[in-house]
Formats: sequence, structure tokens, C-alpha cells
Amino acid sequence: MKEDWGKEAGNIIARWARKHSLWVLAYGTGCGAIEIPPTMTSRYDAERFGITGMATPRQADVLLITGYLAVKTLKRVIRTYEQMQSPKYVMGFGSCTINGGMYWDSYNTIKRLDDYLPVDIFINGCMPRPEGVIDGFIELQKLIDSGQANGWKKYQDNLEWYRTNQKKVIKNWKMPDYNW
Amino acid sequence: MDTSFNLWILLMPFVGALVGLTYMGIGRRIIARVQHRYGPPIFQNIVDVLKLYSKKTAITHGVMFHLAPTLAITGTISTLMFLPILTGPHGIYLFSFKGDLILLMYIMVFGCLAMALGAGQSGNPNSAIGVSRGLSQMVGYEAPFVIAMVTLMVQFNTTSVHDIIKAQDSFVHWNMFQSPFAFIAALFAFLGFMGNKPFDVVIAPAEIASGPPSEFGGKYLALMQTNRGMFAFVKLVLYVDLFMGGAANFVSLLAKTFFFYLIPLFVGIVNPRFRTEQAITFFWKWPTVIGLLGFLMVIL
Amino acid sequence: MSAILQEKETTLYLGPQHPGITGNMMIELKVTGDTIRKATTHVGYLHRGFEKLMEERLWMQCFPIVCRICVPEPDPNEENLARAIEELEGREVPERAKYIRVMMLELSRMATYLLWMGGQSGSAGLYTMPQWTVGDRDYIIDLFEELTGGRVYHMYIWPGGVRRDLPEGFEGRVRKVLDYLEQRLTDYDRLLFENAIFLRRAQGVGILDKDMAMEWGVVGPPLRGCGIAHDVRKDEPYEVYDQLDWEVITHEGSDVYSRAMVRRKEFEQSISIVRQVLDKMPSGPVHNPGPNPLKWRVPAGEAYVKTESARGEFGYYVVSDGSLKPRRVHVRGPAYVHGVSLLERMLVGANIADTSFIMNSLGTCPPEIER
Amino acid sequence: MKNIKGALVPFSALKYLGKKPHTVRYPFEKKKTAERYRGFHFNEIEVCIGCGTCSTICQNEAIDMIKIEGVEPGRGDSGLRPRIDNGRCCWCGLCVDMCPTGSLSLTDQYLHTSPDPDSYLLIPGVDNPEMKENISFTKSDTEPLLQFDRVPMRELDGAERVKSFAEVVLGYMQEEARAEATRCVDCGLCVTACPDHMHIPEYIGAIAEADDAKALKYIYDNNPLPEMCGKVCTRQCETVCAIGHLGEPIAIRWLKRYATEQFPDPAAILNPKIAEPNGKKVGIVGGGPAGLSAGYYLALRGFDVNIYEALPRMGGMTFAGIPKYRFPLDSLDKQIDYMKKVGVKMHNNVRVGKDITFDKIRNDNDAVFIGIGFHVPYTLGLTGEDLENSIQAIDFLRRVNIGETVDVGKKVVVIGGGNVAIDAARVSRRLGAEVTILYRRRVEDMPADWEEIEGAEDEGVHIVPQGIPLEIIGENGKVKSIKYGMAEMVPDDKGGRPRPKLIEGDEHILEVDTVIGAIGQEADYSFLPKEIMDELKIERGRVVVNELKQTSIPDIFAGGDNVNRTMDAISAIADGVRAVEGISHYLLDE
Amino acid sequence: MSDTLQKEEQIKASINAAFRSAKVSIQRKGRIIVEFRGGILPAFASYLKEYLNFKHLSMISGVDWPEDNQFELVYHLWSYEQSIHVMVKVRLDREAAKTKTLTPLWEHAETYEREIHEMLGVEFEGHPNMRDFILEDWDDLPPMRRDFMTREYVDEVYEWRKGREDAQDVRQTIAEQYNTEVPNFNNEDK
Repeated sequence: MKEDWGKEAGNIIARWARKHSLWVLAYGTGCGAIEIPPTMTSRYDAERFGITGMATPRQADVLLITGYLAVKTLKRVIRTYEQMQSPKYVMGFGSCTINGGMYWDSYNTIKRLDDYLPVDIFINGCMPRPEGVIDGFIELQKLIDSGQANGWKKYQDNLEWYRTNQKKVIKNWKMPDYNW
Repeated sequence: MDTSFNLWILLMPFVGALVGLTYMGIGRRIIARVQHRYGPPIFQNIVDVLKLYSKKTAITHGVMFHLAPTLAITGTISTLMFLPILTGPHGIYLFSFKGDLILLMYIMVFGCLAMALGAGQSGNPNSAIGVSRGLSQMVGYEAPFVIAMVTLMVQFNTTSVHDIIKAQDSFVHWNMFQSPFAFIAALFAFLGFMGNKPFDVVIAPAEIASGPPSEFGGKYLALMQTNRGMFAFVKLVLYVDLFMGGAANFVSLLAKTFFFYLIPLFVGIVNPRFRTEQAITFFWKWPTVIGLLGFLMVIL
Repeated sequence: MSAILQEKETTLYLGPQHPGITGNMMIELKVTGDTIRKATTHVGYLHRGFEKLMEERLWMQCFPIVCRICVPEPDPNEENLARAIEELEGREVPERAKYIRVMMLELSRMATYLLWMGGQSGSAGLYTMPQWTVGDRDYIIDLFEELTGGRVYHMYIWPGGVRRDLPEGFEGRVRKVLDYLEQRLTDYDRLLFENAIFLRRAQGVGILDKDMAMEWGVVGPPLRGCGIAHDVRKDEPYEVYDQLDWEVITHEGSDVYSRAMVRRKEFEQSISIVRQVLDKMPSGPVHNPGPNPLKWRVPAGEAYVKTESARGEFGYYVVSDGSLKPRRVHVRGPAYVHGVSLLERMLVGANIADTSFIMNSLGTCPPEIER
Repeated sequence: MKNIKGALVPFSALKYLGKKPHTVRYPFEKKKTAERYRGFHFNEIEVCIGCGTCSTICQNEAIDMIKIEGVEPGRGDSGLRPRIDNGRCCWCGLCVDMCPTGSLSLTDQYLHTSPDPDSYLLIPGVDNPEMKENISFTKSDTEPLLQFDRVPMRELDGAERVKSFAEVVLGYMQEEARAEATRCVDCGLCVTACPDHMHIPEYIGAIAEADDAKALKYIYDNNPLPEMCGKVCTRQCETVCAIGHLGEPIAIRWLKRYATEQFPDPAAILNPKIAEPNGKKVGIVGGGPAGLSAGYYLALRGFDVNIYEALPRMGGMTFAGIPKYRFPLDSLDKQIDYMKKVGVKMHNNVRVGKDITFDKIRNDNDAVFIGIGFHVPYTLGLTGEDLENSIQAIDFLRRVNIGETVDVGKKVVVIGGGNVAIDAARVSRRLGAEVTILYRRRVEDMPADWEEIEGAEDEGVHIVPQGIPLEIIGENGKVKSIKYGMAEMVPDDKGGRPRPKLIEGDEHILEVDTVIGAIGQEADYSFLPKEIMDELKIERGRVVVNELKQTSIPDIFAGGDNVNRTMDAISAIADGVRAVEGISHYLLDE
Repeated sequence: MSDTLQKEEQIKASINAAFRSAKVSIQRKGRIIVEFRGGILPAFASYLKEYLNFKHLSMISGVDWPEDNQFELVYHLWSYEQSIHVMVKVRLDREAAKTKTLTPLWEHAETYEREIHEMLGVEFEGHPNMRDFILEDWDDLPPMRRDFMTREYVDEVYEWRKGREDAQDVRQTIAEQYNTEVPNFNNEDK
């Protein structure tokens, strides 16, 4: 009984800390990256929420997929995602991550991000405004708080399915195994 | 005495880390203000560390990689132990009676070396380059620092920090004013110590990701961040001890350390980063010359 | 210590995920110590196949997608495609629309320079500057939003003129932003352009030989930073640039610093151009309508049009076979040469610390390299 | 020195420590988006006509046209409404600029974040009715993408026209036709209004593509008299044209006319495939549009077709009722000749019931189609109507068209406001008379085409609206003058259109030579034997038929004016086409 | 008119004098199109570069003309001194597309040629470094060929999000409402 209580308290603190300290991986994968600087700098100042850019995947919590992903980038993004430490979150920016967006008929971009990576939140827009991005973060915070931002668990549980999808588009699969 | 002593031994690292991290938080707010924005909450860095502790961590790069953060934090804690934190009747001395400046100078490097070894094992070329840069730069800023320390030791004819503090019994006797050249030299070294711009060649994000810690994440990074906070506190206290005559109570300690914290912060806000060799040349030029000048004045 | 490591050659991958890289590309560096021995660029991380997509789209449908070719400054793309089509069709553009286009292009140049200032100083570790400039850039973005309805992708310049007329009181707001930026320039100067450490970092770094610059097809500020006065706006004046009073900025030195100074001074020129445009803007229609976009056939032919973007000459080669869709649209982004072969060449012998510094000074923009 | 200055000036940045940040503290404070911001879509469901232009122009294929509950398809409305896939949309606003009705717009709302990628479908106007308040980016009137102005049609000058019966409308030149066809957005809403449901977008598309032959093929697919339609059709299609909501509708009629005029011999282009004779015979009473259409397609299907026509030429009302300046004879002949080539057998000057009995036709053939039209005029019901120079428009026009010389004198009054009245008036003008039209209601209430009314005015026809004829005054058995009173419009108690009400005492007398009545016609069923009349179900002068134009007698089919109420050529053609299905079904049991 | 096109006319004359196989036309002020058929391209390019001062290679475009069974390479050259842009067009056989590299003349031609190699499948003889440029592990037709159908490829490789299947074609819906069938005359012989 007491142990449970301790665990619960720990969870609450952990969730609270996770929610207020979202470190974003500095990886501009697509054109949505152009609205990241305004979001992070003085005009919108996402740092007010403890959102900061991080240089390496090992240290980051949130992976922003800022729009379309070229197949070549997808391979690197998967690698990057797998290097991140759980719990980790993926944010899909704009139309391109949802259903192909502008590049729906492009031979070189993926259409549905959630086939390849577990996406915790999608933001509407092409591209999302800074307000939209911040709104996405706030929504993500809510999800973390309620314990629903479980994309990383989903990825572990359904790794097989994700791998099948990933290998379907990435023709030359030379990557180390995912270890968590 | 004994209970309070033991209590302080247990508490001091936490206090140090908290203070260090809070300073960083305040620093971030100040930076933000200059940058025309609001910035994060003051306790943001503490939240960050808490979060990092809560993260699952699955990185394997070898034994040294595992040990490095622990070794680093051990180094910092031992430094803290040998440092007079508060002076006067209610002073917190811990083991500082037993140690002296030379020991301090030695164990301060210990943590950095541990980090270097750990980072070296991570296999990330960014880390390797970061380590090599760090070591090079250390060679740079250690020069003026050592000169300043030697000046102080010669001046007071002691290697004990405690004695140096005692010698600065009043405001006017602070080493800041008594031996300004040594102070300036040490101050430049301090900029290097703190790794703020323009001397942040080690972590230089735009160049080598985040340098040595590139591969460290989750709990490792948490330890390292704690260490960073604590180490900042250690350095600040050391400088307060050496140049501002220590502090008799917590309020004065905080005020004085914060003053020292602001100096590299302000310099960092408005300056870009040196290249490594530029940083080394810089250290070996002005600060060293000034330090030597002070040393000469002392021995003459 | 570094002498020991000097012996060993390490391979360093800069990107695609790397904070120092502009956009999403990768440079493979062979380094010994801090010195680069060999650099190989890898691009294609942002390839969307625009040119293929345009073959599948009606002429009008190309407009929403061309602006995505270069993310930081979409307007020269719209301008180029619009002008290419106008050349093929022989369609006249109303005078007022020409002025508005110049205003758009210059505002977008300023916005890009602000972003660049942030990037250039950010890559040197001075983070106050990007916070300022990117924040101030937002005021220009606000103007764009007001004029076009979109913050980043405007879809504003299109064949026959521009999409909408200026809103009420817009001119005054543009002037206000210009005044604000002009006054901020002093701050920028003090923080960055006169900063001793910046000067030490930038002077003598990233030297681009004058002859090489000519031969390698270097354009824009890097070319003018070599003291060569070439600017598409003067060489082949389009819209109303020949009716405005401005000069081509050059700077001797061929290094990162001179390129920075060219941009810094061109920023002032742009402010002056926009002011002149506002003073001289005639009244009248802003759009010369064309056929129904669904059945719009552009006469067969080809056109090469160029625009001076913030990073240099943006060229569009448009081939029409007289059908509903373009036959071929080939885009020559200024960063194509700068960002791939020239960068590879310039990085050899440089310090790792200067990689992204040099890259920024060349204005590399991966999305337009691979389109 | 410079170095030291350079090391110190940057510290001036610290002055910002004391300044208020310019951060927009979203979400605690919100910056208003621009007035033209391009956010989520909003669609005025009532105004939208479901033309799908937004869906066509969208380069992202983000817009689907879907069926929506509560929106019924109808005339000029496909019943579909756009749904936006926000997983595709790029908010370029092309759909807004292309929307022909202006119902689609963008709002200043843009926030939607959700972990569920399937939640990004939006039916504007249905899912977000509250956003009506937030509309920001709307269609521009001054910088249109669509072309709202019609390519003007060249016409003879009014003064020139009255000198002869030469055709007034000159037809499009090739470039003009291409330009006009280019305006079309291919929505197909016109098809909903066309009684015959012709393939309008397809043939306009073919004209725009400079493939007139293909256009002709589309046209002849379900209309064998396109040249006639191209000249005299009532063009209901144009009333619902998507472009017509904010501009001038596409000149569908003129384009059809253009396509048919390009080829002197349609047979050469169409190469009609005539099926092997199937041994069944069909007799057709009345050689009007309905009969001809039925005959043409029946012949193509291998039926043996005989058409019996009382007048010397085929064409029915289009021959007898429509003046030649609108529909020249050679144009009619071209089409009749083509039909003959296909194998339709035509018998002119045969009045059924007089020259041949209906029973004989019925016995000789496996099925009979009745398309006799309305050739018997309504009487005016005025005193003096039976005077010598008081004539009926429909008789007058027929006589002129057949080639008789008719003397209408110097002054003519036409009573009525329909196309027949205008025709009679304009023909009278051409015969040299001064013409006045008396119409009970206002000009805008006239059922005639506005182009016809305008044309009449151009030619110097005087229109007296709200004028109710009261009495025709005669002298020596001839018309001398007409007395009429002015009326005022009063609202209808039953909610219908306003009625004219005579103003007491406001009476006028007009000296005239001839009075032409043109207030409507009816059918003449006297040729039918009594037992058939008894069996045949007729309501209000019209034969009752089913979907496939079959009457209450299974082997008798009917179409044209004597069946439908729209009373125009295209409806008659549609009836003919439908009847072909019915007859095939009935005879071949397909 | 002749006055303003003087420079262009001069260049036209010089090219005509030196290379018979080059068909020169002046498109407008500052634009010259040279159709270069046969002969050695590097020699011609070098002539333009060294003698006529077209120092700046702006870009190389590749256009696919499957109806002629040819690829067209367009070399865009620019002369700073004269402000004239020359487009040199070379046609290659589509089946065995091969030409000489221009990297000895302009080093940065390397990337353009790499791109054309990748996007159209043209071979450049003597190119020093023909590695992948933009695409990675691409095994289909070179994408910029007209016969590579990107929409078909996408349908095959990627999947669409469900939920949009109820979309209707407006024209088709209207046709069905009135039980009519829209014939297709598109593929009939004219």
C-alpha cells in the first residue's frame, strides 16, 4: 500500500517534470522548420514553457517532424528517434504528416507519418503558425499529464508493424537494431 | 557539532546543486530579458534535471561511459568538501581545514578528466573533438589561473584557503582590490572555467553538436547537469573565498556568488564564441601577462 | 594534447541532424584535429520532386507549390514563375502591380537577411542576435500576413500582377516597420558587426578567390563580397528596379566578413527601395486577368527568367508545349552551386568551428538545392 | 583601440535588460490574425451549388465532393458539398478565388491539434457553422481568377435587321468560341437544367481544346437537332450556369451553334453507325422536334421509321413558329437532310386524320409516337376579336414562314409577352409596320427571353407594359383601333407573383391596322378516333405519359408540347430521346 | 530594334562564323538560343567561354522529349560583360543518351551533370565523380523522365489515409441523377 503511494507520487512528479521540460531535437526535417525559429525566439518565446532546442537525440524528448519527410530523411529520422531516450514524443507538423499534404503525389516523400513512427500529436496547418506550434506543445503537455502520450510504448509493442512499413519504403535497410 | 557537521556533509551537495541550478535559471531569465523576451521560469533547470532523472536510459558504450558522470560528480562533491563555504563563527568548513588550494586545484580537474574519459568512450566523433578541445582550452585557462593562485599563495605565504580568507578581514582587504592583477587574470580564467561564451568551444552546439555530452542522455545527463550546477557553485564559492573574503552567512554568500555568476553571464550574452586556438591564444596573451605582472609585483 | 590527436583522421558527419547545419543536409568531413582535410556534401534529404510535380499540375496549380521551393524566401520563386509565364504569353502587368512586387521582393529580402543575421551569428555562438533578428523579422512577416493572408507562403505574386491590392493604411504600417528596423540596425551593428570577437572570427575566414567566384557561377552577396559588382536587378532590370535609385553594394575582402557587410549594407538599400516604392506607387489595377485557370494553355515556347533573391540569382527555365501543364520547369537556386560544390571546395583547410559559419555566409539553403 | 571598442560596444545590448520584452505571450495574450488570414475553410451551404470547382482546382486533391444530409440535388445544384482534408490542404486559397458563387471562404481560425490523424477532415459550413463570424479571406471582386464576362456575340444592327429576314445573330468566330469555351469550369450543373441532359461540359471542353469534331460527337449523342437548338433554344442551362451566379453565364447555346456550324455535313464527322434493321416499324405523327428526335434515334437503332407531317416542311413549330431571322431555312434543311441520310422516312403535306387515318398508321406500325405540338391558338376573349384584321400570332407566323404574303398594314398591336408575341412583333417590323406590344404585367415579368425583348426594342418595337386590352374597335368589319387600360401591380394574396390590377379610368385608344393575339396555344386532337380518345388519358390538354413517354395505350407514345409544360424545342427533343428508350423497351423487350 | 540587339547580332555572327553546326536565334534582348547539332560540345562550350566571355555557367537543364525520342540538354551561360544569356541546346538520343562532361571547363558542372544523370539517366563521359546525388537507393525509372508516372508510383508504394472513399465526382453524380451516360470520344481517331 505504502509502496504504491510512493510510486504514485513519483509518477506524478515525473509527469509534472516531463511536461514542463520538453527538450526539442533541433532537426528541421521539412519546411515547417521555418516557423520554429520564430517560435523559439523572442516574438513567441517557447522557452517560457521550458521548451528548448537540444543538439543531440540522446538528450531530446520531443522529435518535431516539421512537415514532409523525404524517404532519405525518413531513414535518418528513424535512427534519430531510436536514439532518443524514453519517454519520447513525436509531433507531426502540418498537412504533410497527416495525409501527404502538398506532396501527395511526390515519389520521394512519405504520406502518413504514423505508419512509420508513433505520433503523439498532429498540428494543423501548412505550415503551422507559431501559435499553432505552441498550441501543439500545450496539447502535448496535457497528454503527458493524463498519461496518454504513450507513443514510445506503442512503438516498442508494435515494432514489427512499424518495421514492416519502414522497410517497405526504405529499400536499403542497414541499421543497427533498436535497443531500449 | 557532530550532527550538524554530518548533516552539512549530506546537505551541502544538494544545496550546492540547487543553488547552482537556480543561478542558471536566473541566468536564463536575464539572458532572455536582454534578448527581448521573458524566458523560462527560474526553477526551470531544476525541473529539467528532475525530468532527466525520470527518463528511462538505455545507452551502452562501455564501463567508463557508465562511470564518467558518477566520477565527475564525486570529484565535484569532494571539491565541495574541501572548500570553506561559510566563514566566521557559524562557518561551514567540512574538511577544508585538512585541504588546501593545491589539493582543490587538483580535484577540480579530476571531474573534468573523468568526463573526458567517459566521453571518449562514447565513440561519437563530436565527443572526441569536444574532449580534445576541452583539454586544449584547459591548458589555456589553467595558465592564468595557476599564476593567479601562485600569486596569492606567495602573497599570503600559505596554501590554505582558510588562511587566505582570514587575511581578507575587511572590505578593503579583499583580494579583489589588494591584488587586482591576480584577480583579473583569475577572472579571465573564470570565464574559461564557466564555459560561457566566448569560451564555450567545448560544447559549441553549432559546430560539434553538444560536444562531450553528445552521447549522454537520460539519467547520465541528469547526473551531469546536477554536477554542472554543483560545480558552478563550487567555483563561485572558491572565487568568493579567494577574492571577496568568503561569506559569513548565507545571504552574503548568495549575494557574492551571484555577483560572480553575473560576470561570465553578461560577457556570454553579447559575444560570439572563439575558435579553440583563438581562445588559447587569448588566454596565453592578456590574462597571463596580467597575471605575471601581478606575480612580479608580489615578489618584488 | 591536441598534437596527439592531430595524427588521427576522423570522419565527422555534420548532419543531417545537426544544429549547425542550415536546413536538412549533410556534410561528411574528414578532419584531423580541428582542421578539415576533405569535405563531401550529401543532399537530397529535402527532395520532393517539385519539377516532376509541376509536370502534373495545371499552370495555376504550380503557384502554391513553387513558393515551397525555397522556404526562407518564397517570393522570388513566385515572381520568377509569374514572369516566365508572362513572357511566354506576352501578358502585360499593371504598373501598380510591378511596384507592389518590388516591395514584396525587397521585404522578403530583408526578412531573409534578418534570418541570415541570426544564422550567421548563431553559428558563431552569439545567440542574442538570432533572438533579436528573428523576433524583428516577425514584424515583416506580420506585414506579409496582412497583405497576402499567409505568414510564410504568400501565393501573392501571380501571372498578370498580384493577387490582392494593398489593404487600407498598409503603407503607413510598412513605413513604421521600416523605421523600427532602421533604428534596430544600430543595435545589430554594435552587437555583431562591430563586435571584436566576431571580426576575429570572420575576417580572413572562408576566402573565396575572385576569379574562382566568377568561374564557379557564384552569385549574390558572396560574389559582391569579392568586390564584383553584379546584381540581376542592375544587369537585367525587371519590374521597376530601373526606375528606382539604389546602388550595387560591393565589399573587398572575399571573406565571411565582407559577405556579411554586403548583406548588412544591402539591408539599408532595401529599406530605401521600399520607401521609394511607397512614395512612387501609382494607383490603378493590380491584376491583368488571364484565362480560366482550369483551361489555361500557355503558348508553346521557353523562357529563362531571373530574379535577384537574397542569396543571389534565382533562375527559372520554363518550357511550355502549349498544353495545360508545364513541360518542364527547371529551377536554379543560388545555393545550388554555393551549397554543394563550392562549399566542398571552400571547407578544405578550414577549421571545423568555421563549417557552419562559412556555410551560413554562403547562404546555403538545402530545399532549393534538391527541390 | 578598435579592438577594445569592438570588445566594449556589444555590452550596450545589456540596456535591453530594462526594456519590456516584445514577446506575444501566447496563449495568455493572443495576437489578432490579419484581416486576410487564410485559416480554416467556411462554406455557405445555402449559397454553394456543389459545382466542385474548388475540388478541381485544388492541386493537393484535398477537396472531396460528398453527399450531405439535408442538401438535396436539384436544378442547378448537384447536392454535393465540399469536404476539406486538412491533411492535404495548404491554405493557398485557390479554391476561394475559383469559387463561382463566392460561397467558399477562409476564416481566421487555424488551431487544431489532435493525436488522432483521422480528425482532420472538415466539412466547411457543416462542421463549423460558428466560423461564419470569422470569415477573413474571401473572393476578390477586382482581381478575379475566373472570367465573368462573356465574349460578346456579334449581331446585325437594329436598323439593318428590320430590312430583311437575314439572320440577326452572326455566330462566333473560331477565336471567340475558344475564348468563350475556356471560361467554362466543367462542373456539369447545366446538365441538371437541360431537359435533354446534353453532355454540355464535354462539348464545351472539346471546343476549348480546339477539337470541334469531338464536340459535334458529344452534341449528337443525344440531340439530333443541335443547330436548331444552337439558334433558338430557351437555354435553361445558362440560367443555372455556375459562372452565371456572379457573372454572365457561359454562352452554351452559341457554343453549340458554333460547333454545328463548323461542319456543313455532320454525317462526314459522325459516321453514324446504323444498326441492322430489326424488322420493327414505328410511325410518328408530327414532324416537330419530338418526332424527328425519336425518328432519328429509332432509325439508328434499326427501326423502320415513318414520319407524317401536315406542313410542307419538317420541323413543326420550329419551322412554322420561329421566324427565319432566328432560324433560317437552310439550317433546318441541313439537319433534315442529315436525318434522311440516316434512313428516316418523311412524308410532308400529310395531315393525319384527313390524308391518312390514325388507325391505318397504328395498324401498319408496331408503335406510334404522337408529337403534334400546340398549333391551335387561344382566343383573346375580347369584343371585336373576330374582326378581319384581328389575327392570331401563331397563324400569322406560319403563313409568313410558309411563304405567303401577309399584309399587316402600317400599325400593328401585339398582345402578349411570350416569345411568340415578340416574334410576331419583330416579323411585323420586318413587314414594314410600326409595332406596339401590349403586356399585362411589367417588362421584367415577360416570359420571353431578355435577348429577344432587347432585340425587339433595338428594332424599334414599342412595348407598353401593364397595358390590358379592353376592346378591339372595328370599322367596316376591319380593325380600327384598340382600347386598353393601364394596370398597377398588386401583391398576390396567395403569395404568388404580383398581379396586375386595372386602374379605373386610365384608358387609352390606339389606332391600329392589325391586332395580333399571342397569349398561348393548345393541341388539336381531332385526328384521333373516338375510341382512342376515350382510352387515352389527357389532362388539361396534355397527354399523360410515363417516364418512358408511354401513354395509357401501350403502343402509343407521345412527346413534345402536347405532353410537357415547358413547351420548348429542347424538351420536345428530350421527349423524343426518352421515347426511343421506351419504344425499344416495348418492342424489343430490352 | 536593330540598335538594341546589336550585341546579340554580333555574337550570332561570331558563332555562325566559327561553328556551322550551330543554329543561332535571338529570342529577345539578352537571350540567345543556340541549337547545337553534332560536333563536339566541349569545344563549342570552350569557345563560348574563352572567346565570347561566357564565363558563368548558370545551370544545365535536361528536358525529356519522348515524342522525338530525345533528351535535350540546355546549357545556360551568362556573360557578365555583355549581360547576355545564352542557352545552348543539345539533343541526345533517348535510348543511348551519352555526352561529354563539361567538368574540365566548369568544375561545378559536376553537380548539374550528376543531377541529370540521376534524374534523366544521361551518361556523362569523363565525369570524375558520378555518385548518388539526391536520391538514395532509387531503382525505378529516372524520375524526371516523362514516362515515369509519379502518381502511379505513389499509389503503389504509399497508402492513403482512409475516410475519404465517399468522395463523388460532380459530373458523374449529375449524370447518374438523370440516368444518362457520358460517352467518351477522347480516344477516337480524329
